[in-house]
This record gives sequence, structure tokens and C-alpha cells, in this order.
Amino acid sequence: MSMIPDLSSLVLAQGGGSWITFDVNSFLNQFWDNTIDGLAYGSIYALVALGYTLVYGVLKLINFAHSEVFIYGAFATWFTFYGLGFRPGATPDLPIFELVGFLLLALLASMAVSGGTAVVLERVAYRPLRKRNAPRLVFLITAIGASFVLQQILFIWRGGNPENSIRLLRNDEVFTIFGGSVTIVTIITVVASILLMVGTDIFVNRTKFGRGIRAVAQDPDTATLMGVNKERVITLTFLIGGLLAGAAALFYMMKIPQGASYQGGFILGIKAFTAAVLGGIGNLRGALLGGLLLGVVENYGQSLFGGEWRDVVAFVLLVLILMLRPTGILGESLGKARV
Amino acid sequence: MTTTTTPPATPAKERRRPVSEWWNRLSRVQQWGVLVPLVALVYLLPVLNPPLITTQPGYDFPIAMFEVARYALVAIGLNIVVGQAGLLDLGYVGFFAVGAYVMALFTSPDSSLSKLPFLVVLPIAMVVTMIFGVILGTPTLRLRGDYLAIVTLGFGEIVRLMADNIDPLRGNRGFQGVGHPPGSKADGSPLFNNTDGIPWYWLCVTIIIVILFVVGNLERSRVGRAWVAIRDDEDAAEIMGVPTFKFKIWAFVGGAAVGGLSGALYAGQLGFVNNQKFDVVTSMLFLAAVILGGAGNKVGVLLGAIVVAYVPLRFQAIAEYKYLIFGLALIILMIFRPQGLLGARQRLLAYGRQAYQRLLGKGEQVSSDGSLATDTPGERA
Amino acid sequence: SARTGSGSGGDSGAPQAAAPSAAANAADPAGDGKAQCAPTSIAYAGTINGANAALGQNILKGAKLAVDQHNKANPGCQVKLAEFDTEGTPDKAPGIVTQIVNTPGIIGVIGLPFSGESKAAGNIFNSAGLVAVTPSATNPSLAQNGWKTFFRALGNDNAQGPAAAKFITGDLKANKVCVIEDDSEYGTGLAASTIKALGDKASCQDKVKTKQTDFSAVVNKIKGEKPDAIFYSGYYQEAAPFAQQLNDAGVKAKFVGPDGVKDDLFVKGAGDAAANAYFTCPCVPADQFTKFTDAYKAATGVDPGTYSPEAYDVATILLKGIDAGKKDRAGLLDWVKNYDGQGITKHFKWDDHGELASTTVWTYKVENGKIVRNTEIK
Amino acid sequence: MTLLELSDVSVHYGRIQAVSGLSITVDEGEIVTLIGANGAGKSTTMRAISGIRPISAGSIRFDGEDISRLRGDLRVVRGISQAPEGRGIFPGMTVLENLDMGAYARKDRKNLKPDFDRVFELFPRLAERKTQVGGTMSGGEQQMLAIGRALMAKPRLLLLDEPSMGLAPQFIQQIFRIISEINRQGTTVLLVEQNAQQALSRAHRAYVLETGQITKTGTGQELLADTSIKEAYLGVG
Amino acid sequence: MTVPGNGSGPEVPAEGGLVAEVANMTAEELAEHEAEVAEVVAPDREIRAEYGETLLKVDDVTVRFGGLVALDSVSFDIRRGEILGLIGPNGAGKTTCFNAMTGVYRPSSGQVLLEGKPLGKTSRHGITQLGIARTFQNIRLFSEMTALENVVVGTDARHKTSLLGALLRVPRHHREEKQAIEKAMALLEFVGIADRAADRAKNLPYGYQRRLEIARALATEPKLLCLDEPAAGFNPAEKEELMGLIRTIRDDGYTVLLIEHDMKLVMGVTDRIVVLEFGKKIADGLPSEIRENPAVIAAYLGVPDDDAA
Ligand SMILES: Nc1ncnc2c1ncn2[C@@H]1O[C@H](COP(=O)(O)OP(=O)(O)OP(=O)(O)O)[C@@H](O)[C@H]1O
Ligand SMILES: Nc1ncnc2c1ncn2[C@@H]1O[C@H](COP(=O)(O)OP(=O)(O)OP(=O)(O)O)[C@@H](O)[C@H]1O
Ligand SMILES: [Mg+2]
Ligand SMILES: [Mg+2]
Repeated sequence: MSMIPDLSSLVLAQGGGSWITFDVNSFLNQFWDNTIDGLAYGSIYALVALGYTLVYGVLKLINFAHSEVFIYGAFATWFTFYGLGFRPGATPDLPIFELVGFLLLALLASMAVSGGTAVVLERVAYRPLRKRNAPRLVFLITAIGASFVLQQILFIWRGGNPENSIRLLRNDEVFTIFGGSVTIVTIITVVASILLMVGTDIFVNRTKFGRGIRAVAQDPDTATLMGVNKERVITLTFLIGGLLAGAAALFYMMKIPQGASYQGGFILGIKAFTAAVLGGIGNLRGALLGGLLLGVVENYGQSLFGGEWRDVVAFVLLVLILMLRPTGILGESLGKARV
Repeated sequence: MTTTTTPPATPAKERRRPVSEWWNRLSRVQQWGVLVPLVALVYLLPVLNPPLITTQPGYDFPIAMFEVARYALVAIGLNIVVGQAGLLDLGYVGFFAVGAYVMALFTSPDSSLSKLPFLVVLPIAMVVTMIFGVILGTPTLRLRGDYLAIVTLGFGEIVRLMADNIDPLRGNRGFQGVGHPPGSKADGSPLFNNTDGIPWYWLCVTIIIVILFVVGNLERSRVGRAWVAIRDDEDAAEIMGVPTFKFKIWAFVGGAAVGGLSGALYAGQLGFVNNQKFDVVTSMLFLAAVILGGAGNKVGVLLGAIVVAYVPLRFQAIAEYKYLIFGLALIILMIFRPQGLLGARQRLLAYGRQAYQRLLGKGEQVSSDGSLATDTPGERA
Repeated sequence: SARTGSGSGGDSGAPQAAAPSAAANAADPAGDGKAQCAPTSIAYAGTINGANAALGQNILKGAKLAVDQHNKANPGCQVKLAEFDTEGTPDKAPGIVTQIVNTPGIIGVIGLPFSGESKAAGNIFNSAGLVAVTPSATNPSLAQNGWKTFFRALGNDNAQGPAAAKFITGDLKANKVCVIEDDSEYGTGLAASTIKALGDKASCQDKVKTKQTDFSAVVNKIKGEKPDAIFYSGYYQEAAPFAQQLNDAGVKAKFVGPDGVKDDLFVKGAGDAAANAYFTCPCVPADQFTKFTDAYKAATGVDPGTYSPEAYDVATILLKGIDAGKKDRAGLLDWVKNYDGQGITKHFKWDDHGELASTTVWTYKVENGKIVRNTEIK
Repeated sequence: MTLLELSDVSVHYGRIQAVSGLSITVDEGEIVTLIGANGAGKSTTMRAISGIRPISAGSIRFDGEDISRLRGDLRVVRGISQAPEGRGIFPGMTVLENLDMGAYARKDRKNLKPDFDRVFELFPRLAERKTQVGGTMSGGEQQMLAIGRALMAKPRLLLLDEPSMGLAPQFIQQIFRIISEINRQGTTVLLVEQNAQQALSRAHRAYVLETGQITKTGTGQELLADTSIKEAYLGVG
Repeated sequence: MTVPGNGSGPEVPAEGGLVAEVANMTAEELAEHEAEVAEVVAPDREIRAEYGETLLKVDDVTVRFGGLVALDSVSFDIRRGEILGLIGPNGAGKTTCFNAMTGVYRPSSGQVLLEGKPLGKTSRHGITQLGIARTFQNIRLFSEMTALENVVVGTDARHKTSLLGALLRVPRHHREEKQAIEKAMALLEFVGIADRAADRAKNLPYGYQRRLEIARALATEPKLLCLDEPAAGFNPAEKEELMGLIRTIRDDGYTVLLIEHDMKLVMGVTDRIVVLEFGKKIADGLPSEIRENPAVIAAYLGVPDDDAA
């Protein structure tokens, strides 16, 4: 399609010049490493993206404060480790039994904190607006305000430095696929994420509650007429999004133990949101697909063009896909709106 | 069977807008009578440096006022896109950046391009940004709603990342010595410099007034009505004969031009441009100004811009807490004024006042604001 | 050399070699305790709650420590440290700096920390004749603007790059070096000079972003390149996870970072990977000024961070000027211009451009979770 | 016995008062019709009963219980179901899913098959289009779906806001037959209709609503015979 | 009617304005006023087809949605000056036919010709400018605009002022604005909702919204006006009024295509009727013929119910 005369493609067209160089060799050499790593990171994107997608599905709200919901989970993980007596520095050698127990504990804490944050956010910031029938964009601004507040609370409390790395588990290679190394954290992340996502998918698509979500999303008033408790559906939606973000936060902290920083959720949040849109916002499976795709393509882009182009690749991918599929990969088609 | 009069269950809140009603009742002449002294006061503000309002001792007041005015200008531009045409643009800062870079490239000694005077570059910056508006708009305006939002966000980021990565744009090193308008003080030093906010403020306020007139003219014309129609129901607008794509592009391009203009002013006042401050957060703050003031209401967005730009500067002296205060302010203001500081209401007819007067014996709109009592009867499939 | 007694630092390869005796006679903000002055202000201008707020806090706390020590010791001369938050961005700086120069009581400034904001606002200090000593901005071109008020309390990027290259190829005997830079002005400038000095031994390059946390693609690339050493040109915030991820991926190359990385937070953040790390820094080893470190920790509860000692030194120089009777901007500017004395981090004497007359680059490594002195690069 | 009772109910939209001091009762087992011109406040009344529009004065009692402040969804659980004006189809759900939503609040969700079958029998078109997405159906098809969905709730009180709107003539007759039929089976019906002729002839009692107030009430037959009603609403003046 | 604020007539009209004045007019004044209104409403424009000639031709049009054939080789003509009824059971394809005519859907095969020229790929707004206007079965007004503004958007379809003209306030802009408002006011009076001209569309009652849709469509000065169930939600008395209105519209020189399920209205107002069933045309003729057509009775009209008088 020649419909993409955007800035990036112009520049890419000059590829080989001094601004940008292609490193095909490194791309091919590290293809499998990048793919596997991309999948791990993509799973984290996907879990966070689910929170965006769920809330968007119900309220048509881009919940910009979701990145903070996520980072609160990361802090919860860190504090759990800290509370268990671990300190920054070298990784301890734990018996497997203890290790699993501690990680599960951290998972619980992280999910609880993120879920709680999401619900409080909904109660304090969004519900009053709904009561007053505020226009949709107003929620967006409140979300931005809430994002500031949540960040600043962390900043004032913990300062600007990220919390120092504490980790319980070395990220060792377990086996290789086509020469790409698969590490223990990658395995845990991908497997657990997929389980969580399948669970969420079943919950939302197969249960009565899930139908409630869809009904509120499509027509809140009529949903009430069907006996759906709108407020509870909305609260639950935020809760689920928060829980998933909390789980994502633990995996993230296992991968990047320095991740607990007051602004640390921001970029990841933007990426996860991008992933949600890529897949078709409001669509759960789309979020999964979008997250994985973004994680992998970013890595490819970086090894092909160099690190500075990583984010450009992510956004160009987004633009390209939306040009071809205006409602994302799995998004519903626009033609459905009847005249 | 007992029938007690229960107190009203969640009473529909009475919403009065005494100020706007009072304003609407005034005749044009009376309105001018209020406006002129008000505008004079606005011009004098940085000179008066009123206590309480002043941002000192944290921040130089005239420069703060210029920043506020610059935000106001941006908000007016973005309001065309978001408030009037209803196109959610989260990457508006991209246009702002383009304006700033064009100014830097043509005036800074750090750039290898030939140098031009500030006043020549100003329109060039606008035109280049408009071209960017077309480039962005043509492929993306097919997208609806929030898909457009995220693509614009992506574009804004791409513009910023280009500034990072493309060597001639000098990334973080930036461009020093960006040009400024001509004129010099008694001692021969330039009138427009980066320590004196007053001339810049006056320049910016003047531009704002001109743009307000221009936008007002558009609003009360076929163009403004087309924008609002597109915002309300794009399909219906198209079928009622509105060339929606064309008007959407116009909105984009118009918004872009104003964004570029403010970017160029920004570059001129700072005298320095690098890749910072063109990020998503800045875009969000621009948007916050528009929504906070009342999307679609051009006076409202001025107020919104004042809040967004001014609050952090006002609390500059308590640096640790200013963004917390700012965030809380956003949330609280939105909860108390969900329709924006001034509600969204445009006048879309050039002779609307007379028409309603003649038809109904009262000027303009009579029904209460719908945003608090929405129950749209006609459903949309 | 103008430097007092620092010469015969460490024998290369002999860690913890004889300490340079320099810091022993470093200037002390407390002075003799007899200073008399009218109430005077100096200012910190830089990020407090904005981009890289942590770095700003490091500087602010270092400066505050000096001022507090001074005021406590000198009841007859109370100096106020005014704080101004530029948020580290060029757009806020001119408004702030204008405010500072318009505040009559302020006669000297510690700042601005970043090169971008310095470029945007340096001329304002200059036209007001207000001395501004930056504890951290290392972009070489800052000194080339003809500003009479600009001083830099550390070497610029051009000094450290070649030294780092020398260390990597010499002491570490690396033949293949990957240079990874972040997108900060500091990172890109330093990387450029390092790569130039490394010549064809710089066999691979890549870039990362500030605040990036996932480095898998770079790590994979480096894994493929199999370098002997990696030079990371940036700050510890990204360096720590980067080093850790490299280590996890089994990359055993030496990890070398500049002063922006040389921070206890890096050691803590990088975990297991820290053991493999080296640093270069145009700064005197911290074991020279344990007194400062202890005082800092006592006052703030945390260890000093990057640039805290520099800020302490800068504040000390300004305070000494005030103690010496300088009570206006012209006087203090003159004082700094002609200053010649030892600080805890280095010897301070500036040339006409505001650059240090000479800088020595030291190397450091990690031992038992602590950064310790390694060698002086000659 | 009285099933539904509105006393002195007022409803506002912002500053506009759409319903003022309205009092109506519906007895168990009745069909009650509400007629009135455009904008009289009929739909507003229906919304108030279902709780999607708060009332600003007065009270609503259902089955002896004051439900004025009860959440809308709980009113459904109590047994009030509505096919709203404008149909309120969930546009992204299929016909089956839409119908299933109708039974959302039912306790006996285990066995819905007979109810589905009944709806499909009433509206064969829906049976043909089980998997068509609601938003793409024609106006009349959507209306059938909305009525079918309300029936799925098996309510005690069924509120129908202009059920005949957009339906072809043969279906209009059928709809009214269905209304009588389910009423005979024990469902109380409150009906808003523009097709006053049909509605009045089927209703036990009726109210006439003008600018938010009741101006007339009587049995269906009485009102059918009333000349002023004939003139204003039956178009035979 | 006078141009608003243009001197003639009281500068500040009495409380209640024109609407109140009209309410107080004598029969004679009223007739005169109505004539004035009708004058403004009736557009003066070139139509190539003569009265009684084919204005629009639906030629073998098929529309498919996936496997569903919503319109199956349908052909019929609309002649200038007539009111053509389009009826059929629910889901027969009537609205789809409108959509195919106004460019919302492209026919899978076949074509629609206006004044002999195929519409082909003409854009939707282009089709409106060529002279087909419509209302929507599911009301689609510009909800945040006032009623008056909604109608003015309709008139804009005939306006030439563009961005620059509006920016510089060129004389044409002034002229068009004045004419547009005058026309819109007249149209609101014409359809009988002038008393709520200043209300936001979304706050109007259903019936008013339907009339506003008609006014907005008329404002585009169509050659062919397509009404999709305009009487839905009207009571019989109001339907009667609407019938009068549709006739007046026709008498003002418009051609009307009408979808409606109310047989009394359809039989009372149309000149000719086309019947669809399952996407196919099953009959085409005068109302009296259609009423007796057994196929139509079977498919659509049904046998009158006994207990409904
Ligand atoms: N969302 C709303 N906002 C403001 N006013 C409204 C709203 N909905 C209805 N109204 C007003 O309330 C009054 C009653 O409206 P309602 O819809 O109840 O009338 P109705 O009797 O159902 O009319 P119709 O026969 O046209 O459906 C009308 O004057 C209408 O303008
Ligand atoms: N976008 C679409 N996708 C799938 N099916 C569609 C779509 N649009 C219409 N249909 C189907 O095509 C058929 C014709 O629909 P249409 O809306 O034209 O009917 P209609 O004659 O207007 O009926 P009504 O009188 O009920 O309004 C219907 O069965 C409808 O379900
Ligand atoms: Mg109604
Ligand atoms: Mg239809």
C-alpha cells in the first residue's frame, strides 16, 4: 500500500545513509534470541494491555493511570521481597520449595495492591464523574490527573531513584530453541501469562458476569434494564485489570529487578496501550496478540536498525497496522454501524 | 396505602450559568464595553505583577505569563481539532515540535541551513506544520475515535524520536541562538530576548486575539458547523452533504498551523531547541487545557490553558509538591466542573442571535446543558 | 602540574594503592568558624522534581550539606541556599534563571546540572554577571559560548573519553569493544569521544534510551559480537539493569562505565553483575573523603550519589568566597575565576573558558559490593 | 391488588421538568395503557419506573415496597422488565446473546430453552437469524428482538414503550395479540402506544398524559368512546 | 419572511417572537404567512427530468451481506413530482434500498441512476449535492446542535463558502448565512417545530426529532426526498398531520420516496407503491391495486384482525 507517506517511511527510504543503518547480520544471528525475549516481554505487555482493553471495553475510557496501577504492583513485589528479609545485591540461593512460596507470596501481594489501586482509582476518580454524566474526554483528563497523583505519591514517599534490585531467582538459561536461549524467567512469564489470559478470557466470555461487561459496554442504560448492576460490573472490571497488572508487575520485576521506580510504569503503559490498540481495543484476544507482536517486533526492529529506533519501530508498526485494519488486528469492523 | 413525599432521590442538579447568561443578554456594544478594559488589563498583567497571582519568588512572572499565553495559543489550536471537529489528537505536540524545529533550523547558527529573519520563518513554520498536518491527516483520518487518538499519539512520538535520532536535528545537543523578532532597546540590546517575557507575552497575546477572531469567524460559518456535525455524527453529516474528509483535514491543518506557530514562538523565546519537552506528557497537558476549559468553547480553553500552565508555575517554590497539587487540581476540577470550566457551547450561526430573537423572542439556546442530563433518545445502531 | 600532591596515585594494577593525599587538605566549608558576613544567598538551580530528579537531589543534598556545615560553624555568617526547580528541561530554565538573576540577594549559583538547560539559560547568568558553577554538565561546547560566568567543576566529555579508551585497551587489554550509549547529551558526547579514541577497536555500537529497562535486543546483539569489553556511556539507572541482563545472558565481557555509572546504586542495582564492572571518573576516589561520606549519610540517611561530592565542592568554593568577604556578584565571580585550591574531588583552578585547568581520570572497580579505587589513568 | 403505584412523581432533565406530579396505579393482572402526544412524558415515566432516570419528587411503590431509590438492576430482579423506546438492542451481540441478556436477572437460568422456543415461535425471523449481530438487523427485526428479550425476563410487570413502532401491519396485530396472551398468562402490562386504537381496545384501563400530567383516566372502552380523545389521538376528529 | 435583523419588522420582537405572533394570527394573516413560508421552503432549481418523467431509476440492484441477499435484482422508477411508497414486511430490504441509493452501501450489482446518470462511485455527500436527501429510520440528528443549526447544516450542502471565505467574511458568506437562517427558520415553521428551534436536538421529543430530520433533509434542496418511516412514533392524529405535510412537500415541487408501515398513511398519500418481500419486488402499482393484490395481502397486509376495530 502506498498510503503511508509518513515521516518514518521517508527516512527509512534514505536508509543506508548516515542517519540509519541496517544491520541485517545481527538481525539474522539473533533472530531466535530476539523472538524468545520478545515473547516474554510481549506477555507482560499483553497482561497490562488487558487492563486497558477491559476498561476501555466497558467505559470507552483510555485509563492512562493504568501504568501506575502496574507500577504499584511492582513496588508491592519489591516490598514483599524486602519484607521477607532480602536485600539488594547478589541473588540468594534458595531451596526450590521456599523460592516458589516466596514468589507466590509476592504474586499475591502484587495482585492485591494493583487490584486495590485500580478499584480505589475507580471509586475516587471516575465514579464521581459517572454520577455526573461527564463527557467521555473528561475521564481521560481525570485519568491523567490521577496518573500524576499516583506517581507523585511514590516520588514523595520513595524519592526519584528506582528501588535497588532484589531478586530471588537468577535468570538462567534452561534450554535453547534454534540456538535462542530460553531462561527460567521467560518460561515462568510466558506460561503464567497465558494461563492468566485464558482464565480471563473464559471468565469474560463464558460467564454471566462477562455478558454483563459486554452489555454495559454496548449500552449501559439498557444493561440496567436487563438487571445488570452497572457499578459492580465496572468495579469488577477495574479489579480484574488491576489483578492482571499486578501479576504482570511480578513477572516484570523478575525480569528487571530494578523496575520499581515512580515513573517506571509510564513507558510500559504506553506500550501496553499500543499493544491493546494493535490487537483491537476492547478485544481480549487482541490484547494478547498485540502484546506478543509488539514485544517481538520491537526486538527485531532494534536489532535491525539499532536501539534508537526501537520505539519508532513500535509506533510505525502501529500506524501501519491501523492503516490496513482500521480497528486493529482483531477489532470489529467499522461497517457494522448501520445507518 | 401511604404516600409520603420522599425527598428527591438524587435530584437533578440545577445548573445555572449566570455569567454566560448575563453575557448573552448584553448587546454587542455593551460586550465591547466590557471586553476592551478586560483586554487592556490582560496586556498589563505582567507589568502589574499583582501579589498573590505572581509566580515569584519561584519563577519570573513575565516569563510565566508568556508561558501561560503560549499554552493558551496551543489550546486554541488544539481546540479546533478536539473541541470542534471532535478528533481526539494525542500527538499535538508533534506539530508544536515541527514549528519549533523549523524556527531553529532556519535561524540558529548551529544549523547548516541558510539563515532567515524570524518574521519570515514564522509563516514558513506554519506552512511546514500544515504540510505535516496533511501528511498525518490524509492516511489517518479514516480512523474513527480512539484509533485516531492512538495513531496521533504514535505520530507525535515518531516526530519526537526523529528529533532524537536524525543527526542534523542535533538531538539533545540542540540548537542555540534561535532567532527572535527585530527591535532593540535603548541600550542596543535586542528587545526580544530570553530574559524579558513582556514583549513575548504581548506578541503572543496579540496573536491569540487575532486567532480568536479567525476561529470565531470559522465557527460561525459553514466550516464550524461542519466540524460540529462531524463531531456529533460523522455518517449523518456525510449523508447530509458535508464533505467530511475535507473538513476534517481542514481542522487538522488549521490546528497544526496554530501548533506550529506556537512552537516557533516557543523556540524564539527560549532561544534554544532540543529534543526535550515534546513528549506524550506535554501532549496530554495540552489536551488537559482544552478539556478542562470546556472543549469546544474557545474562551473556556483559554481558562483551561491558564490553569494547566499556571498552577505548576505558581507552586514552583514548593517544587516537591507542585505536581501532586497539579494532579489533584485536575481531578477535583473535573469532578466539580465535568463539562469544563465553561461548558461546551459554540455559536454556529453568523446571525444566530437575531434569528432566535426573531423566532422565539429570546436569544440563543434555551435548554439546559445536556451533558448532565443525557439520555439520548434516538439510539444509534 | 598545578595539582598538589596527587601525583603518584596508584600503581596501575595494584588496587587500593597508596592513596593520593590530595583530599586530606581539601577545603572545608566550615572554614575557621570566624567568618563574618551580612545574610547572603546562594542558589541551587536544577531539577528537583522533574526529569532525572534523583540526580538533582544528589546535587542539592551535597550543596545543602556544605551550607549547613558552614552555617553551623560560622554563627557570624549565615548563608541561605535558595532552591529552584528547573525540572531539568530547557524550557523551564530561562524563567527560573531570570527569576534567580532578578533576586538581588543571590550572589552565586550551583547549577545548572544538565547541558541542555545550560545552553538555554547560560547567557542569562552571563549578562547578569552571576557566577554559575555546574557540578555535572559535561558537554564541551558549553564552555565555548564566551560566557564569563560559566564554570565546570569536572572534566568535560573530551577528557574522559580518551582516558576510558586508554584504560579499556590498555589495562583491560580489550581488542573488541562494544560502545553502548544512551540518548542523553552526556552519553552521546562521551560515546563519540570514546569511539574516536578507540579507533577500530570499537567493533560494535548500539543506543538505548533513558528510562529503558528491557535491553534484550542489545544484549542479544552483544552476545553475537562476543566483545572483550563493553563501554556503557550513560547513567547508572540504565546501566544497572543492562549489566544485569548482560550477565544473565552469559556475556562475560568487562563492563566499563563512566562517572555517570560510578555510583553505589549501580552496584546495588546490578546485583551479581556488579563484580564484573569497572568505572572511569575524573574524580578523586571516595575513600579520600570518608568524612564527607559519613556526614552526608548522617544528614540525609542515604549514601552520597553521583555528583554529590562535586556539588559539595562547588558550594564550598562559593562559601569560602563569602567568608573571604565577597558580598556581591562581581566579587564572587572574581573569586571563582581566580580560585586555586583543593576540593574533596579534585583540584580546582579554571582556565578562561571555565574549564578545569587539568583533570585526572581515575578508574574504579567493585570489590565486596563496594566501589574501590583501581588506578589513575596516565 | 395494586402492583405498581406512582404517586406525585416528578422527573427532570436538567432544568426541564418532563413529568410533574404524576400518579398512576397498575393492578396485578391488568393491561394499562398510557397515551399522549409526542413529548408528553410517556417514555420519561417508563424510564422512571425502571430506575434509569431518577425521580425528583414523589414515590414509586412496587408490590407494596417503596422502590423510589432502588437501583435499576434490582428493580429487574423484583420483576420489572422493559422493552425501551428506541429498542436498546446490544448492537454487538448476536440475536441469541441479546435474548440471553433478557434472562440475565432470572434465578432459574438453568432451563431457558422453552422461553427461547416461545420467542422463536412468536418471531420466526429471529429463529432464522440467531447468529446475526443485533446492530445489523432491520428496524422491525430489532423491535421484535427487543420485545422477545423483554419476554425472556418472565417479568411480573412488563413495560412496553411503543412496541408496535416500526413493525409491519401483520406484526402489529400479532404484537397486540401477544400482549393479551401473556397478560392472560399472568403478566401485568404497562403499555405506551401511539396506536391508540389498538392499545385502548386491549387495555383494561388507560391514562392520558399531557405535558407531564395525567389529564384523563378510565377504562379502555370509555376512552375509546371519548370524543376529545378521538379527536386528539385517534385521528378521526 | 424577512431577513433577520434586517430592518423591516420590529427590531426587538415581542416576547415569544414570531412563534407567539403566529399563534395569535387571524386565519387570513396565517394563510398569508404560510404562503410566505412555503415560498421560502420551495426551492428554485434545475431538474432535468420533466414532471412525470423518470427522476431516479433503480436498475437491477442487488445488495448482499455475506450470504444474505438483502436486495435481489430490484428495479423500479421514481417519476418527478410523485410520492412513491416503498412497503414490505420487516427486513424486506427497504432501508437497504435507501442505503444503496444514498451511497451508504454500494450495490453488489446493478446501478442507481439519477436523471439518467449512474451514481456509480459518487461519494455520499456528492449524492446529496446531486439531489437525494433522506431521513433515517433510527434518528441521526446532530445532537449537540440546536434544531435551527441542524437545519442550517442541511442548507450548507448548497453553499459555496469555504474556509477562506468564512475567514475573511466575504460578502457571499454573509449572503449565504442570512439566506440559510431565513430558510431554516421557515423550514422549522413548515414542519411545525419552530417553537423549539433553540433547543438542542437531543432534548427534543421523539416526534419533534422526526420532523426535524425532515426539515434538515429538505434544507439540502433535494430533487428526491426519501423518508424512512417518518410516522414511527406518531399517534394517528399526528400521522394525519404528517400526511398533510408530505402532500405539501410534494406540492412544493419535491419528489418523495416514502417507506412506511402505516397503511392508512401510505394508502392516503402515495401516488404509486412498490412492494418488496425478501429483497425482491413483488408488486408495483397504484394504491388501489396494491390493496387488492393477493400476494401483497399474503406477504404484508395480512387479514384485518377481528377484535381490532
Ligand atoms: N435527554 C433529555 N434531555 C432533556 N430533555 C428531554 C430528554 N429526554 C426527553 N426530554 C424532554 O422531556 C419531555 C418528555 O419526553 P418523553 O420522551 O418522555 O416524551 P414522550 O411522551 O415519550 O414522547 P414521544 O411520543 O415523542 O416518545 C419532552 O419535552 C422532551 O423534550
Ligand atoms: N449490514 C448488514 N449486515 C447484515 N445484514 C444486514 C445488514 N443490513 C441489513 N441486513 C439485513 O438485510 C435485511 C433487509 O434489511 P432492511 O433494513 O433493508 O429492512 P427493511 O425493509 O428496512 O425492514 P424494516 O421495515 O424492519 O425496517 C434484513 O434482514 C437485515 O437483517
Ligand atoms: Mg416516547
Ligand atoms: Mg427499515
